[in-house]
Amino acid sequence: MSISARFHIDHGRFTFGVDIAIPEKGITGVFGPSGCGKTTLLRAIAGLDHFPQGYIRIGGEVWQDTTTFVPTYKRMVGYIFQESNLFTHMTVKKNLKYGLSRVPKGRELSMDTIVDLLDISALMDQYPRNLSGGEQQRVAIARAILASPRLLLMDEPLASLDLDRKREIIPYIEALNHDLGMPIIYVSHDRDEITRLADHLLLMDHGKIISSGSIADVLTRVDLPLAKSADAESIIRAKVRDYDSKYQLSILESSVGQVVIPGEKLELGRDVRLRIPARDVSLTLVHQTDTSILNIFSATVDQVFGGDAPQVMVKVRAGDTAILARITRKSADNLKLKPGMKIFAQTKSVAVLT
Amino acid sequence: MSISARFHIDHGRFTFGVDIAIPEKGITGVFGPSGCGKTTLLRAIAGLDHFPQGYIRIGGEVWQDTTTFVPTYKRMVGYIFQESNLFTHMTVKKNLKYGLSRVPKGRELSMDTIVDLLDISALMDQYPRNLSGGEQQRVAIARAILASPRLLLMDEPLASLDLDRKREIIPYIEALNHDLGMPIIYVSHDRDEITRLADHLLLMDHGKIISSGSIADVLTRVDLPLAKSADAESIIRAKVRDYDSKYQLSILESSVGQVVIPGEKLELGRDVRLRIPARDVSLTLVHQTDTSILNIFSATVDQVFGGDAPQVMVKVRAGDTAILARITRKSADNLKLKPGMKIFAQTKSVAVLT
Amino acid sequence: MIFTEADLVALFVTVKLAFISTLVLLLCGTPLAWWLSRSKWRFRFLIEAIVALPLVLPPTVLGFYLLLGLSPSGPIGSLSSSLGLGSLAFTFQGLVVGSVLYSMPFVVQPLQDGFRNVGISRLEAAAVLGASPIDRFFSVAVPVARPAFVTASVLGFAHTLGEFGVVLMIGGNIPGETQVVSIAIYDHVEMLHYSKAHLLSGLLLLLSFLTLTLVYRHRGFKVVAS
Amino acid sequence: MIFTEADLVALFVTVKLAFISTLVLLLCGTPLAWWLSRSKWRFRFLIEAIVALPLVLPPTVLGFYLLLGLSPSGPIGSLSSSLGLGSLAFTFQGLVVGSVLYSMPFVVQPLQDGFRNVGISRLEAAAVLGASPIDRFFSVAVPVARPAFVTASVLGFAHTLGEFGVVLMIGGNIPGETQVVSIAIYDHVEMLHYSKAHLLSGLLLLLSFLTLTLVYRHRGFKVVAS
Amino acid sequence: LLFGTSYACSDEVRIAVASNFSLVAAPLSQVFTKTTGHEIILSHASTGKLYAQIVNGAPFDIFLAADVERPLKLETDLIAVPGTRFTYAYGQLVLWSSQKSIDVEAALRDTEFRHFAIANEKLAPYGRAAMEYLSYLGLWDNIQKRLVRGENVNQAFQFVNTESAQLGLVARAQAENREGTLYLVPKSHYSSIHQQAVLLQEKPAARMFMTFLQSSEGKTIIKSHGYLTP
Ligand SMILES: Nc1ncnc2c1ncn2[C@@H]1O[C@H](COP(=O)(O)OP(=O)(O)OP(=O)(O)O)[C@@H](O)[C@H]1O
Ligand SMILES: Nc1ncnc2c1ncn2[C@@H]1O[C@H](COP(=O)(O)OP(=O)(O)OP(=O)(O)O)[C@@H](O)[C@H]1O
Ligand SMILES: [Mg+2]
Ligand SMILES: [Mg+2]
Repeated sequence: MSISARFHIDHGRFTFGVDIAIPEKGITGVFGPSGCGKTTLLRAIAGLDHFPQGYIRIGGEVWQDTTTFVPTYKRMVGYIFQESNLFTHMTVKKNLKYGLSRVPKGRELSMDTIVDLLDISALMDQYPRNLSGGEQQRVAIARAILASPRLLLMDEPLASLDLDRKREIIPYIEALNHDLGMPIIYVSHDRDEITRLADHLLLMDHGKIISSGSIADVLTRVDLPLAKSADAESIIRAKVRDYDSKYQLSILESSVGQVVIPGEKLELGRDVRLRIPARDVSLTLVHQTDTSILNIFSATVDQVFGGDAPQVMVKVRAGDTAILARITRKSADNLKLKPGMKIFAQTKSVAVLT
Repeated sequence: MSISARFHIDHGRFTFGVDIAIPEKGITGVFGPSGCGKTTLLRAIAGLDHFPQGYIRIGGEVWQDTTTFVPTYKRMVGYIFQESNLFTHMTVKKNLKYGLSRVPKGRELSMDTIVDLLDISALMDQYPRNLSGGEQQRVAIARAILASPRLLLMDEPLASLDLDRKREIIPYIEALNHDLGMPIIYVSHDRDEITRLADHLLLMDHGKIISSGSIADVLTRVDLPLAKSADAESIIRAKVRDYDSKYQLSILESSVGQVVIPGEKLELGRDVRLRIPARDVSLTLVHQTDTSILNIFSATVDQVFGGDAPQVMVKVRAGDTAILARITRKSADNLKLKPGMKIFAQTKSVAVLT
Repeated sequence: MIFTEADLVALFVTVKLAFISTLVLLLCGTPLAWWLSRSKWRFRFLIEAIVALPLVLPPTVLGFYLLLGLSPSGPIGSLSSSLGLGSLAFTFQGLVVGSVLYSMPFVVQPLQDGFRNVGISRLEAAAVLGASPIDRFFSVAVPVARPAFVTASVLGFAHTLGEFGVVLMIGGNIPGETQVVSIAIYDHVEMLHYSKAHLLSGLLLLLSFLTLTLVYRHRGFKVVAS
Repeated sequence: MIFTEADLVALFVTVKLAFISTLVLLLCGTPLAWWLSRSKWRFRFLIEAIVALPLVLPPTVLGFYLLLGLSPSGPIGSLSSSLGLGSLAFTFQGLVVGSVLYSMPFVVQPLQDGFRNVGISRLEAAAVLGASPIDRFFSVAVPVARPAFVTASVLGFAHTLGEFGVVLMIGGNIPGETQVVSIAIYDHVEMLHYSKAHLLSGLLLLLSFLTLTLVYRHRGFKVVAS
Repeated sequence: LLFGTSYACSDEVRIAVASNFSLVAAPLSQVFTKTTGHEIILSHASTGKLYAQIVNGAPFDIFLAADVERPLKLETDLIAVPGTRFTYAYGQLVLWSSQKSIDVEAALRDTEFRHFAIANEKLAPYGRAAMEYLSYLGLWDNIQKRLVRGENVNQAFQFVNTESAQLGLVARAQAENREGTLYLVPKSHYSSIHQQAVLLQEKPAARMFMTFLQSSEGKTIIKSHGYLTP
């Protein structure tokens, strides 16, 4: 079961040509710079634009080929538009009910839950023009979700929200995907959101897909811009093993060794994704003890790249997992880093993603 | 010379009441959660909404008091709307010329420079509906700037842009302010943008100003939510002293000691702002040498706060400058941190802001 | 009593005619306007021109041509006869046909403008929420274009009230059937019964004024902010 | 020649009347429509109703009342006389006044709808770019409402072409001055000169059709996406 | 005796009346209904319009035209019942001004007016008569610039009545008993205005009305409204 799609369109100054195959389960992130064709892709998938010669299949169902074109309203996709696109002639409540009332009986989600989650209960009787930008965006998210789509397309849904709100909403989006099995295609230019949410990643530029694969792979592929940037990061998988209630630390076992994470108690036995920003990883030759850094992994240098730049990226392997460390070239020289060399990677921060 | 404003409005579910005094020079950031009243404030300043009883003075000029109300078009403010708000009936070029052609002779900026900077030269003959979200936003920025305003109001101007673009545009916004002396009020929910740009910060919540002051102060005030969050950070001022061309390192002198920064050569003697994320600061009892960390300051513990949480925030003083360090409570206990104790703060990353 | 019975009957016929015509106008005009506002057909403008065309003929002359068309030997007449409807000339139904034809541009054009302003993005939002084209039309396009419906109805209704030339020609001024109030007023003026004419005009103006103020007062104004 | 000279003169007068009336309609109707579309005055709807009111009277009757008003003892007549303009009855200027009054709702209403759809945010964008209210009106409101101007002009123009009752009453059918083509066609029909009537109607329809297709083909359609 | 015969079953008669005769048609039909019990339904319009309607199947029983031409045409085209055509009234032309006590004749001769109203001579019998009279006076060519033409004599009357035209040639039926000054134009100065009636549908009640028109009772009413009768 997967989603395959193939589209081509020539807008003159912009040529769009993609051929994608993504898993039907999970969240697929679409990441790329402004004007690279993210919205164009979503619109083609939703059937809002009809590109001749296009092809799209969801699981066993063909939405578009040379002879078929399933109209948008029959595709049961949810779509969160980049500009919230609420119905200006309806109150917030009527906007929410619009999709809800068109859902086949029995599939409806609870309106109250979503309204509470997005903190829009005070806005129910307002008209959209009286809402702030972020409020409109939240209503749009609620409206799309309440339509119980089979596939949810989100075009920068959190762009106008503050970090705290994002942190409230993101776990819910994950839950939609996990618990309801609602596949999501998530467009964003915010790496943070993408790495938090995406299982699968489509990297776009100039109307083309430049990379597609699991998030951990795409993030650490040294031939791609992601691993080269100052914000490069690695994703590792781990299982929650123990909890130190005195210091409120969760102890996890990962492919790279033990990881200690401060914070709320994580459910024991749970599989989680951890994010390690490359710039938070430092390398040492000896195992330091008198430091506030808790997570230190023994690893082997795989590759040092970045040429003559003042900062270099070091890809190290701990077990079978790639970790990126961004350090100054001076340090790299001081430590005389070479492929195959044994070192210790100390990570100042580790974020739990799933 | 400063900007003073006082507004009050009661929208029923939302009460807005502010009384601000901000320097006329520099960039003032307005930061707060969705729906806190940021747009409301900007609109009142621009005169787009007329709140009775309001008051606003820019330098020696009163824009609104009990008897005066200078209409928007005479205020010569630039306004970048949250939704780009381009003229749909004009091409991009005509949109840009709209403001430009209404500028008093001699004050015009060069269109080509701005068009190139925002990378919209290929879009000049397009109508806005054919542009992507980020492209529209860039055109809107260019349009506002080309009107050569006396005061530039920016409402989340970069929200729909990717990081690389943001990094291109932010220095230009700084230059507008520094070189042309154009004061800017910059609304954002993105801390990163705010700390990069703002000299002065207005912190808003629920229609009120909860803090106002220089960016370095507001960021490290322990009674404010900013210093409590996981993303807390400190700002220090420094002067560029030297450049190590072998390792491409700039050496700066700051109030906390020497700071070494990898990257492009910074202009010698230049005053810059440096940002140090609290989570990138670790504390040690001894001065470590065999580490990839370059910047280590000797400091005194000022305050440990965060209660029983698994992670605590430590405010240390190096010279007269406050630096925040976010470490686990376990480490804090291990190191037996106490106010007045001498320690070393090592910072994994330091970003140059200005 | 200040009004003759014939006046009141004429008033009743007029209001009935105006109501039914407006209804028919909206029923025919709405789909046409919708199609015109959405169609990308190259020669759409020909249809637009044809809709507006009846307007340029003097009403009596239009009525004359309609009369020719409706007469048993005319194209519409022979059609309606073969359908067993008989001739429409000099019947109330015939008046409706005439009024509809003549007022069509006043309904189609404002609606077309209104529909065009609905904007594609709202309709797209409805489509992704599962609304079929018909559903979208009624749940989004119609409410958003509500002011245009008000304009179209007011112009159509008022124009039918005052319509005279066409009605006189194809209706034959038959009291109780095709004598409308505009003709009745005209007759009063012709017969030099000025005070009766003034009274009846006054009544018509008053009723229209009341209706119009009611309509305008309650027209949906809030929804249009874009 | 198939058309009499009188026919052609009438055609010329008609086109002149329609042009001037449309111009006057736009000049008066535009500010009124703009005001109506922006005003928050509580009793705005009264003005709207009054504008639409002339429509409900049969044109001949409206013409009759206009004639009363324009006559030397009437309110407009005494005003125009005291201004040294003399009576407007039976003059081309009088026709313009009558046509304008009668077609006003067809211009004001579509413009009002059009202006309302301009949306406050575009005007705000113009204001912050330094455009004064007048400047905003011409640089933003007018181009955005262009389709409404097309509708208003077409309806106003076409309605004036076909206008007949009012013109007949206050014009006095003076060749070269107030005899318009609608009256000429009417006269042909009355005199049972049907073939002449057909020809002249055909000419009028043809010219109108050509004008309309030209207008509709080139109307600004692209600008309205919102 | 004449009218009492079919009193039992009252019928409906639809009459198409030329505009100028509408002033008389109403009292005529009232009297007729009172004596016979038959309902009269009057439809007014110009003779030309009524003709077009009749040709196209309008459901009228009787046509009271303002001229001879159109009833004659209907008869020859066998749309009307042959042999039923007759002149029911002669119109009388008057020179009229709505101003009191002025010498209208002198005013006409000296062209002391800005606008002079007549019915359109091409459309209306009164218009033709007016033209003949003005020609007889030798004024026709000179007066052209000041002429305003109504579609029918009613409209010409409105022009004068509203003082928009200071003087006009209208029907006696209209001007009589009104404020203003009236001069009855001698019959010899224009060819007489025959108004003819014709039966359109064979219907007893309609026949009765035709008879009534020619009866002395009918003629009295017609005369009392300013027309002459044969
Ligand atoms: N109808 C059109 N005609 C011409 N060009 C178009 C049209 N629609 C989109 N484009 C162009 O296609 C490119 C991709 O647009 P798209 O909206 O998919 O970008 P995006 O990746 O969503 O960008 P953003 O992050 O800024 O929203 C843009 O350069 C845009 O200008
Ligand atoms: N006309 C109005 N009537 C009622 N409430 C309003 C009106 N305009 C704004 N509000 C409310 O005022 C509050 C502040 O709105 P504002 O647009 O200033 O927020 P904001 O800080 O810009 O938020 P965001 O970051 O989401 O854009 C919101 O809760 C909004 O719903
Ligand atoms: Mg986009
Ligand atoms: Mg806002």
